[in-house]
Amino acid sequence: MQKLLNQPGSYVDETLDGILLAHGDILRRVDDEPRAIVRRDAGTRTKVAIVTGGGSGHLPLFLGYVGEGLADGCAVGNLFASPSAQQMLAVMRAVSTGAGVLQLYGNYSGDRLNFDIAARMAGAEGIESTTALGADDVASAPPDSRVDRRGVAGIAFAYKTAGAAAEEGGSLVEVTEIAQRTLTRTRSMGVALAPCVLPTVGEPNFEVEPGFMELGMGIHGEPGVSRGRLKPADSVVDEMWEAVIGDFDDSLKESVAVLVNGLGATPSEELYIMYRRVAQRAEASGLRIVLSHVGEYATSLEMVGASISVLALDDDLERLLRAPARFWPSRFLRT
Amino acid sequence: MQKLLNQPGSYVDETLDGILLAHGDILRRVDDEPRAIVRRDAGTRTKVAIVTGGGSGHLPLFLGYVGEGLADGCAVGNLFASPSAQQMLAVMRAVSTGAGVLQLYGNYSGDRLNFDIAARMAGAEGIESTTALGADDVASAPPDSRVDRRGVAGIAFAYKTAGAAAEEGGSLVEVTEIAQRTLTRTRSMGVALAPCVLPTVGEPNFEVEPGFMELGMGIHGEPGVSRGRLKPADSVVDEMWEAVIGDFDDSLKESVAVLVNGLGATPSEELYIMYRRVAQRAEASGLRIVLSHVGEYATSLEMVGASISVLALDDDLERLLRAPARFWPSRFLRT
Amino acid sequence: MRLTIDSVAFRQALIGASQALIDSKRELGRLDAAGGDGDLGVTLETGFAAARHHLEQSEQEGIDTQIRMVGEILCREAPSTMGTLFGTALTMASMSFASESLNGSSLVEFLEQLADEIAALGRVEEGQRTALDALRPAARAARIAHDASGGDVDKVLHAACAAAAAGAEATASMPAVVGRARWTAERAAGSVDAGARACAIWLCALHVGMDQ
Amino acid sequence: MRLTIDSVAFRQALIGASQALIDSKRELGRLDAAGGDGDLGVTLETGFAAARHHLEQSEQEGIDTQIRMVGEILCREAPSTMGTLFGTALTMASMSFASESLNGSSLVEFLEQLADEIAALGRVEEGQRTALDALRPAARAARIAHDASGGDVDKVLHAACAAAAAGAEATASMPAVVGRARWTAERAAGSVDAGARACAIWLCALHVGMDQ
Ligand SMILES: Nc1ncnc2c1ncn2[C@@H]1O[C@H](COP(=O)(O)OP(=O)(O)O)[C@@H](O)[C@H]1O
Ligand SMILES: Nc1ncnc2c1ncn2[C@@H]1O[C@H](COP(=O)(O)OP(=O)(O)O)[C@@H](O)[C@H]1O
Ligand SMILES: [Mg+2]
Ligand SMILES: [Mg+2]
Ligand SMILES: [Mg+2]
Ligand SMILES: [Mg+2]
Repeated sequence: MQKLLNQPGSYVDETLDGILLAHGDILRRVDDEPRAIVRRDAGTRTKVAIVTGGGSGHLPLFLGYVGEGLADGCAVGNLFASPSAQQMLAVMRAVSTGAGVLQLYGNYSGDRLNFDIAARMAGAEGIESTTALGADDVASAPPDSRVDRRGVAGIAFAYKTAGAAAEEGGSLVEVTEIAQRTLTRTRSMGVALAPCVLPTVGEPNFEVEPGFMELGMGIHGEPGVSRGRLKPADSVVDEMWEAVIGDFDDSLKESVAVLVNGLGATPSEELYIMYRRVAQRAEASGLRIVLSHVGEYATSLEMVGASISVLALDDDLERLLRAPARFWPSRFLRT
Repeated sequence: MQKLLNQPGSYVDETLDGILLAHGDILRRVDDEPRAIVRRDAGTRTKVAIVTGGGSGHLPLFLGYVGEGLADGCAVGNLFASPSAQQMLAVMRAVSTGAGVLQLYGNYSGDRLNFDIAARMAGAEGIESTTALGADDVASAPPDSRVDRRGVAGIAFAYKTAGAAAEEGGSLVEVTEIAQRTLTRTRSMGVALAPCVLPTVGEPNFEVEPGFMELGMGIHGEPGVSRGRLKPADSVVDEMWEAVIGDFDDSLKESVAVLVNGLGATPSEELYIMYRRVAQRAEASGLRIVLSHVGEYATSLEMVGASISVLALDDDLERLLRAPARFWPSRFLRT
Repeated sequence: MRLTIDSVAFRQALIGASQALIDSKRELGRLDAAGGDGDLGVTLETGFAAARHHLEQSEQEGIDTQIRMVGEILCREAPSTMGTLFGTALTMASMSFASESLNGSSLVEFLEQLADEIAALGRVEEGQRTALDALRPAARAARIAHDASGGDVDKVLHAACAAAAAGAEATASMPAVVGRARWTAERAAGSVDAGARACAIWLCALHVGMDQ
Repeated sequence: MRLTIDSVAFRQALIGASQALIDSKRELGRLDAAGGDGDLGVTLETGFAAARHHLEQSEQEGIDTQIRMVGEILCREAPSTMGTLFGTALTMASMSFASESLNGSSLVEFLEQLADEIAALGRVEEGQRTALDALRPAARAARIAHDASGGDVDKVLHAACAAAAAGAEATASMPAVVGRARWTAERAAGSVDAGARACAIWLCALHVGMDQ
């Protein structure tokens, strides 16, 4: 395990310590819940609050999306495991200002069970909440079972649009509608070329032999749609692009936002090689890429691979995507 | 080779195509020199121009630092190989507005040879230029041969300070002095846990056996100061921190800027685990971390490892580091 | 023939059952990796280590409280799908018990309620390759053994253990339709469901622990 | 005994020498990896492939132009340390030649100038584990062979090849003091300097190519 860590068991907490030390001007811990982290200014201004959370090992997911113009708080689980309902409730309490709370997270059963429990507990305390689930991975279920799909990198779009809608003063219903509209209009697909190792487990959770790849693999190594020989990047992108675009209904008009996401160890050079092909394909399909993002938005430790996400824009979503936001994972030389 | 690419020989050009497609609002190619890339607005406003360049495979180095408040243009070499003097000259011509050009790049012999030739050719055309070399890697030569040291991630600080000084209207002498002052006050050290593979070569350029690490290794796999068993992150940071801090002369007062840089495949979780220790050590030494940056600032494709850079601040440098800048590698959901 | 178990013996058995899951970290991790994301071994190790620690510190607790505390600790420390389902189910089912001692029929009711809660919370039926495929057969076998033996707690637990183990084995040939494993049809084929196996390990260790 | 070489034969030999470096990609890459960053094989392959392509397209070029073009192409297409030094040195030294044909003494002067340029541009002396440790002995041996043979170009080139090869071998025991290899003392120990080896390959292929 070629990793820079101390005890595997303290991996998550030490990561959080480092994040809070580096970004203490943006983030703070909730008292007595070290895994419940909120915006430094959480709870001070009346607005709809957005809470998120999930397993660790996916930075910048989920905590990276806590910041001005994005989410307000995050419950942080162990590696690849949901945080607890108590931790989620602590986040909800800390961010709630009476305008309601949107739970925005990925469609995994552990997270759903716990967020649902947290919502019930919060409701008992008078905190109203709604839910929007990222379920963008087209490889994880056929179109007629869309609600069963897992959430991958595409949720980044929803943090941005819903975050902007909340910042603008939208009501809980409005912010929820924006989040759900964004998620409903987002499709993603990934490809894995090599696994990662959970430090607490100490061995890879799946195998991809050298020279092979798995198309459609999820960010925890959930199996994809096909395993085969590693092909040239353009062919890989073509297959992913066709699966993603082919899955859209008539919501896909002219304008799209695109995210080419690295899973951890794939160099950004290769993400741009992929983006090049995506841009070619979009142009050939008469699609206009209005916003593009190439980098790491949802990783799986040092997994090798990438994913492509497409959001079918409408005017509202485009405007909200362009709103200002403070994304601490990409700060550069500025406080 | 678990890589997403087409032909190894087109790796660099396709990466550039993707970057220009994604960031065409910030960057453009110089006519007839596809490897010479400048700010879209290059040459339109009279100011000292900053040019950089070097081998590919290190994104965001070097091209990532072209943008408002940073460098004005970049010559892009093949993987781990200098760009040519002609390419550098093309960049210098495109960015020059008569106020002079600062060549700011890393201390490698191929780059020096070519930048020096380019400077002579530019001089013959009436373009005045100066040079500032990143030579921050304390592991690469003892303090009494500081000029022999290689440049690693620390140059990021100099792009920021010199870029801000140029943006403020500083003269060539002033901007050069700021760049050199920044570089003289910067120290770095890296650690490698596993090599990368140049796609054009197809095999790792060095070996680090599992369970081992090499302290002080350079970003091309140049050997470091010691190879030994992989230790806990805190011990690794301690060794790096002591080497970096111990190398400073009396320029190190109270305030520092810190960069914890991933070499490619190391997850940002682990960079924050390292930063946590850095912050502890800084506090114990009575140093105040005024600005901190944790992420990928100078990589080596998918090399596993990290580096720590420290800049001993003074008031000028701190002010310049805080100036606005447009760093395209970390754009998020915003044009 | 034993008709009751007191809270001291039950606590020892619960500590042993916690330890059994801690010791199965690697096996459960690998089973979960085959059909899921591979965290279950670590997750239950973390959760049951906290549970064991609590049990060791609190000698005075009654049986109902012991079970409820294990459930709450799992929910807090091991909140993955399995940890949450099992923890919540334990918390709910803890009400089947009195504080001082348990008898065969409260044990059977507890097992039945455990299965009911998992089925309700997880929205699953038998045959869907989940923890329920160990728990439901265990509850059924426990009821039969109870009636046949006139309420012998050891017989009840023995039957539950054997049925849970067999039920877990049988999941190897079931197609997954819920949870993460539903995405893994092929890869998980032929391997036992991790959550079902965890239930069998827990019940069998409880049996062995109380038999002592 | 051959006293002159015409531009047609020289072009063929230059093409052969380019091919020899293309074919040595792997060897040179590994040698450079031992002491440097491992790019030299690819870098020279790229540069000499472009050079060969040019030579094949331009049948009318004189010897001086051929050498200058190879030099300029290397500077443009292979601008690493070695590519730039060798390319620049070739460009400068191309002036030793006439256009139509070369003789033994212009060949010796060319080799001497090549070594002088590398020494000046790279600021190196013999014994520092660089390309110069192949080129300087080659120039010296060429001068001796020229004087002894009365200007036989084949003898001159044979001597240059042999001395360059021996000089390159000798670098294996030299400590590096310049270039990337100065940081690699230990790792490179015992292996031949990549740049010196490249010079030997080039000179020997030139010799073989002109001998045909
Ligand atoms: N809906 C469900 N109902 C009952 N048990 C379930 C359900 N979904 C999953 N499980 C059980 O949970 C186990 C996996 O647990 P765990 O690793 O905690 O899940 P995850 O990592 O997906 O959150 C499975 O082996 C299965 O037995
Ligand atoms: N200052 C120098 N003078 C002469 N030759 C040099 C010098 N520095 C390096 N070399 C030669 O260059 C070779 C490495 O070439 P190359 O791979 O192009 O360098 P880099 O990758 O460091 O730019 C070395 O093996 C050595 O022979
Ligand atoms: Mg999990
Ligand atoms: Mg090089
Ligand atoms: Mg799991
Ligand atoms: Mg080299």
